[in-house]
Amino acid sequence: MSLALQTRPDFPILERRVNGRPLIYLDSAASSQKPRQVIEAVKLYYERSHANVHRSIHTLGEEATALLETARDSVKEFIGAEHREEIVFTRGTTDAINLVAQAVGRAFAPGDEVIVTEMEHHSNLIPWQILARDRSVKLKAVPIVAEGFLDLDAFDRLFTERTRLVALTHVSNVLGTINPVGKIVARCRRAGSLVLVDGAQAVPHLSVNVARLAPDFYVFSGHKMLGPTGIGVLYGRREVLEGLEPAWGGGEMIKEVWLDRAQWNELPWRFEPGTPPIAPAVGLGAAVEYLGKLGMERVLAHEQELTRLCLDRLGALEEVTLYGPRNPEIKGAVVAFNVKGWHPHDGAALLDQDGIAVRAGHHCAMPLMRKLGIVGTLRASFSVFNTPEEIEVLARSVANLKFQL
Amino acid sequence: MSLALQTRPDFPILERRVNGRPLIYLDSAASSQKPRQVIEAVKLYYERSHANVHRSIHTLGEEATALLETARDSVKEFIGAEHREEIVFTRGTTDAINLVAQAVGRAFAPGDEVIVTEMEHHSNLIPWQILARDRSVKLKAVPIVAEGFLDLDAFDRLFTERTRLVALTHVSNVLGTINPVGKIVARCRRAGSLVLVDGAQAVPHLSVNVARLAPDFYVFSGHKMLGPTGIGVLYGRREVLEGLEPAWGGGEMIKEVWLDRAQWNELPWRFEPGTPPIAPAVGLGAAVEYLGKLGMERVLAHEQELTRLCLDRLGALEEVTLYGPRNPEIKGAVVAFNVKGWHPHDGAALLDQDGIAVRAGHHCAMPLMRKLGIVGTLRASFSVFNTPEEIEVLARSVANLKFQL
Amino acid sequence: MAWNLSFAVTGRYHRSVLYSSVIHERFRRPRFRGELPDPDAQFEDVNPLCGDRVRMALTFGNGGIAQARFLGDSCAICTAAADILAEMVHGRAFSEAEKIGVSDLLSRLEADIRPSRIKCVTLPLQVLKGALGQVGSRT
Amino acid sequence: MAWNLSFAVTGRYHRSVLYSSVIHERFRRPRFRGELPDPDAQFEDVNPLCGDRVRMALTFGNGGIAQARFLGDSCAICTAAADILAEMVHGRAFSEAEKIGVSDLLSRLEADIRPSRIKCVTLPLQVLKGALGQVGSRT
Ligand SMILES: Cc1ncc(COP(=O)(O)O)c(C=O)c1O
Ligand SMILES: Cc1ncc(COP(=O)(O)O)c(C=O)c1O
Repeated sequence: MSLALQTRPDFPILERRVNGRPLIYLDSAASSQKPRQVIEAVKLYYERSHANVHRSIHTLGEEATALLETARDSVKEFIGAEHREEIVFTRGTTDAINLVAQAVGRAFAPGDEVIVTEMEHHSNLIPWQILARDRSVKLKAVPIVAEGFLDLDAFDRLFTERTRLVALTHVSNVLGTINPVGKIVARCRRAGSLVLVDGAQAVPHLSVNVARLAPDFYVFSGHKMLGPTGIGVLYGRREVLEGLEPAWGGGEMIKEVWLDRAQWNELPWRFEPGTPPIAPAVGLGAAVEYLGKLGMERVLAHEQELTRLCLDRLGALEEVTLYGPRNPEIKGAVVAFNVKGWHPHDGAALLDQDGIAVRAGHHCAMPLMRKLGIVGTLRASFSVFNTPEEIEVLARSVANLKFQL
Repeated sequence: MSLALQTRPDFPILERRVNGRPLIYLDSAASSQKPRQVIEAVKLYYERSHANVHRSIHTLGEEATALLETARDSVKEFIGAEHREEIVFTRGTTDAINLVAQAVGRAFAPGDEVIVTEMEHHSNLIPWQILARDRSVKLKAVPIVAEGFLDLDAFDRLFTERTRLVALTHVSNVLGTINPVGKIVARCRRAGSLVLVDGAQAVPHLSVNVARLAPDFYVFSGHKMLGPTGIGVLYGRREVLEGLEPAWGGGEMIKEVWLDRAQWNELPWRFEPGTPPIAPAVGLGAAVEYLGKLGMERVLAHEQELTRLCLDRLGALEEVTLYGPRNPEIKGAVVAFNVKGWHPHDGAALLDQDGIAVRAGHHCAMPLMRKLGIVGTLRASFSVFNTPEEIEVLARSVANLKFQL
Repeated sequence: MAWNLSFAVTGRYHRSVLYSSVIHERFRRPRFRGELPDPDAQFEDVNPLCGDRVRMALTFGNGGIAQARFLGDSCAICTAAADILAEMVHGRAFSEAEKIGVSDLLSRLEADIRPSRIKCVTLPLQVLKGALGQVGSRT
Repeated sequence: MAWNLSFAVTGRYHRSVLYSSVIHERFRRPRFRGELPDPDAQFEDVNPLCGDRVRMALTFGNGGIAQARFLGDSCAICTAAADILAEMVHGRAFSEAEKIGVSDLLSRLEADIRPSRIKCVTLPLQVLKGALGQVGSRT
């Protein structure tokens, strides 16, 4: 059975109609929909086991704690981390990057350098700009070339003795480019620089193994991988996290507290101040189980097929411009495009009339838009439940746009 | 009809049995249970309307945005804020305090002073310790006297020209003391100091009106007020937020971005980097509606009655020591106590055998414990669904502890 | 001001309402788009939701606005709103121009604008007010 | 190491299992609690979950631990674990003391310890290892 046929009944939202048409949701890269299994896990958690975690002696508190920590174990398995201490729950990718920028950045000196790329999401750019502002750190960006690949020679030239950290996305949320993260991590390791990989678009699509990839930090969001909103993950290599002073404080993350000082708690809790997003974490655990059961190889193959079909169909339309690599095998599950004569917002509004949800705009990547010389694009992105038929409807609707000019 | 009778059917978790006994949940101050209305709101959100917010042109995105922003309006109404721009969604109280400490603290100079109190939760202490560490700011604490009141004369003496910010709790999570926040805010305003009020224990229990109270910042958590985990609120006075540079960056919080700089978005989004915890916010909206319908005056009266009964019953036991004010009218819905011969953890474990969930330990207030000369306490805390009968069972179980010595 | 939730319940729209013929017409053939050489005031701003940029340029005369032009690579709604707004203030007294509100623009657009797009209407208005704010310094 | 979820499904416990008679007895009448004047090694640490503090003091002799005593204002489980542990190492060779693991302690405690309390058992062990870590510097 095709993956879509198997999974569609799990997604209640697919029963919705939009403007009288069946919903065709092609915006999973912005935020994915949730299977029943995830929604139920959150609901059951509240109905049966909720209490605050970690300091409770009572039964509910113990259950809630076990559920939270089991979710951590599931995430650890899913991304192939070696130790549960390496999995820090955050609110999302953005939150995780800020955490790293502020904790790691404390030790940076004026003139130290951070390297990002021209294709970063604002979330992997602004935290470093803020660090640059606050600590006189120098920020450099690796340019992109051709269809949207990193210029690795330029990267080599940008890299200096002062390079303390490299922050780059695993998969571009606009171009879909899958960056050669392994190579870059190895390069950074040799040169003694830290490296943070933004996996927000990778984890939902690829089989990621952080132990093999071996970055210092790997971050992603639950809501883009069939999980709830309000939860994300910072994977940090244990040796690195162990040496890191927290930048944010509160309950949970301490061992002992005096009025004027405190001793930090063990990993991973040292980096989780305050009551954690318990229910979202439980839901993320369920999402990870769901994806694990499907098998990420199957997910990848399915989404590649949809991407290939979408590139084919839209590429065949004269009025359409495509962005990013044309080969779905080196591409995430996103297709960015523009339609001649239409501002992306108007295009999206018109497609919505046909029940089709696509993203429009700069996709939180304004520097990339500027580089491409455009204000924005339309973007279709795919998940486990999307079908080839939906892509055909998209292509027909896009083709029809010219008649509305 | 009593508030408890009215509300109990709304809380699915009350059907649970613990160790064969009906659950008696007396740990709402750590985290409250959720009514069906909140659980359903989260579920329906995922089943019908989920998408990413703010940048979506499609129907689901618009619905999700409207639901999120409507939740903001509900919170604004609930706490009597004047402007919706003043309501910033955070992950919780801790997150909100870190946000303020880092954003406001950027402008502090070495030698500037921050005043906290001896009764603060670690969440309203460690972020200021971190600020003190990072910016050589001086941290002072207002001592407590008698049954657990702030020493206001000492506060006056601690206050100097270098005092830039005062951070104090509205209601103590251990003693229950309701602090004279209005007076302290007025004092700070006159002297030109900022003031942050930690309302985590106040908003679930009292009718709070921030426009009348007029602090610069007021923070609280959704999960303690019948709402979901993973959501909290930073109320900031508009004039203050307007002048504040964000300390954390990402998507959503920007207007325009270049590789080397960015222009911030309008309030409140300027302080909400990344995809927000949408479903938790929608759930918080439902919680606030639920509390609003009950009426906070009724909630207060009900919880005061339970507090009074609990103080009476436990106070009558020779082996019990009570902490904090004895008058429920100047006290939150918490009763902290110890039982002679029992470490609090053992007491809690034994009460759990009777189906009773109470908290045990230092309640994230180690400096207060040290001041009281104890390692911890037991703590019973109350919510809308608790009954006088439950308090009687608690008192009987506590009385029975001595037979287990 | 509360957030408009009116549509969130049904989520139903008709294609006919999406873009009125006014929007369509003004987007395809704007009458007041263009440069204004040597303007007395000009202002530009950005829509934080999409990064679209709109600029409005004015010349003054007779205690009012002599000419108005806009520039901007923006969506249909924003372009139409800017074009209509430029027309509305062109040759008008300052006092009249200052009184123009969102509702005036909305009624001229003859379309239900969904909350997600309302910024596309208010941006040109905001830019106009910015330009008018320079009146004091000029006259 | 994975988190123990075994109980989370039923959440059922019997009062009888909560505190074994060993825990009860050791908590009420600990045999190895007290000061040890002039110890050869001592170490203390804190349970991050509750702030409970345990100290272990040792004297050495004959290539092993001559005496062991603990101090700490802690809960029944932690006190009992510390007391049993002190007894287990008292008069033993370093090599034997170093081999003691959580499972040894748990079986001596004769009770199912719930995950939320496991730290109460491991803390004394951790403190002992800390004290033993000072052996090298002393001998
Ligand atoms: C007074 C007070 N402040 C702050 C907090 C921290 O709240 P949260 O853990 O939701 O961030 C709590 C509760 O734990 C509290 O009682
Ligand atoms: C590549 C990339 N990085 C970071 C983010 C930010 O994730 P979040 O908004 O969940 O923090 C996104 C998605 O918006 C993304 O696509």
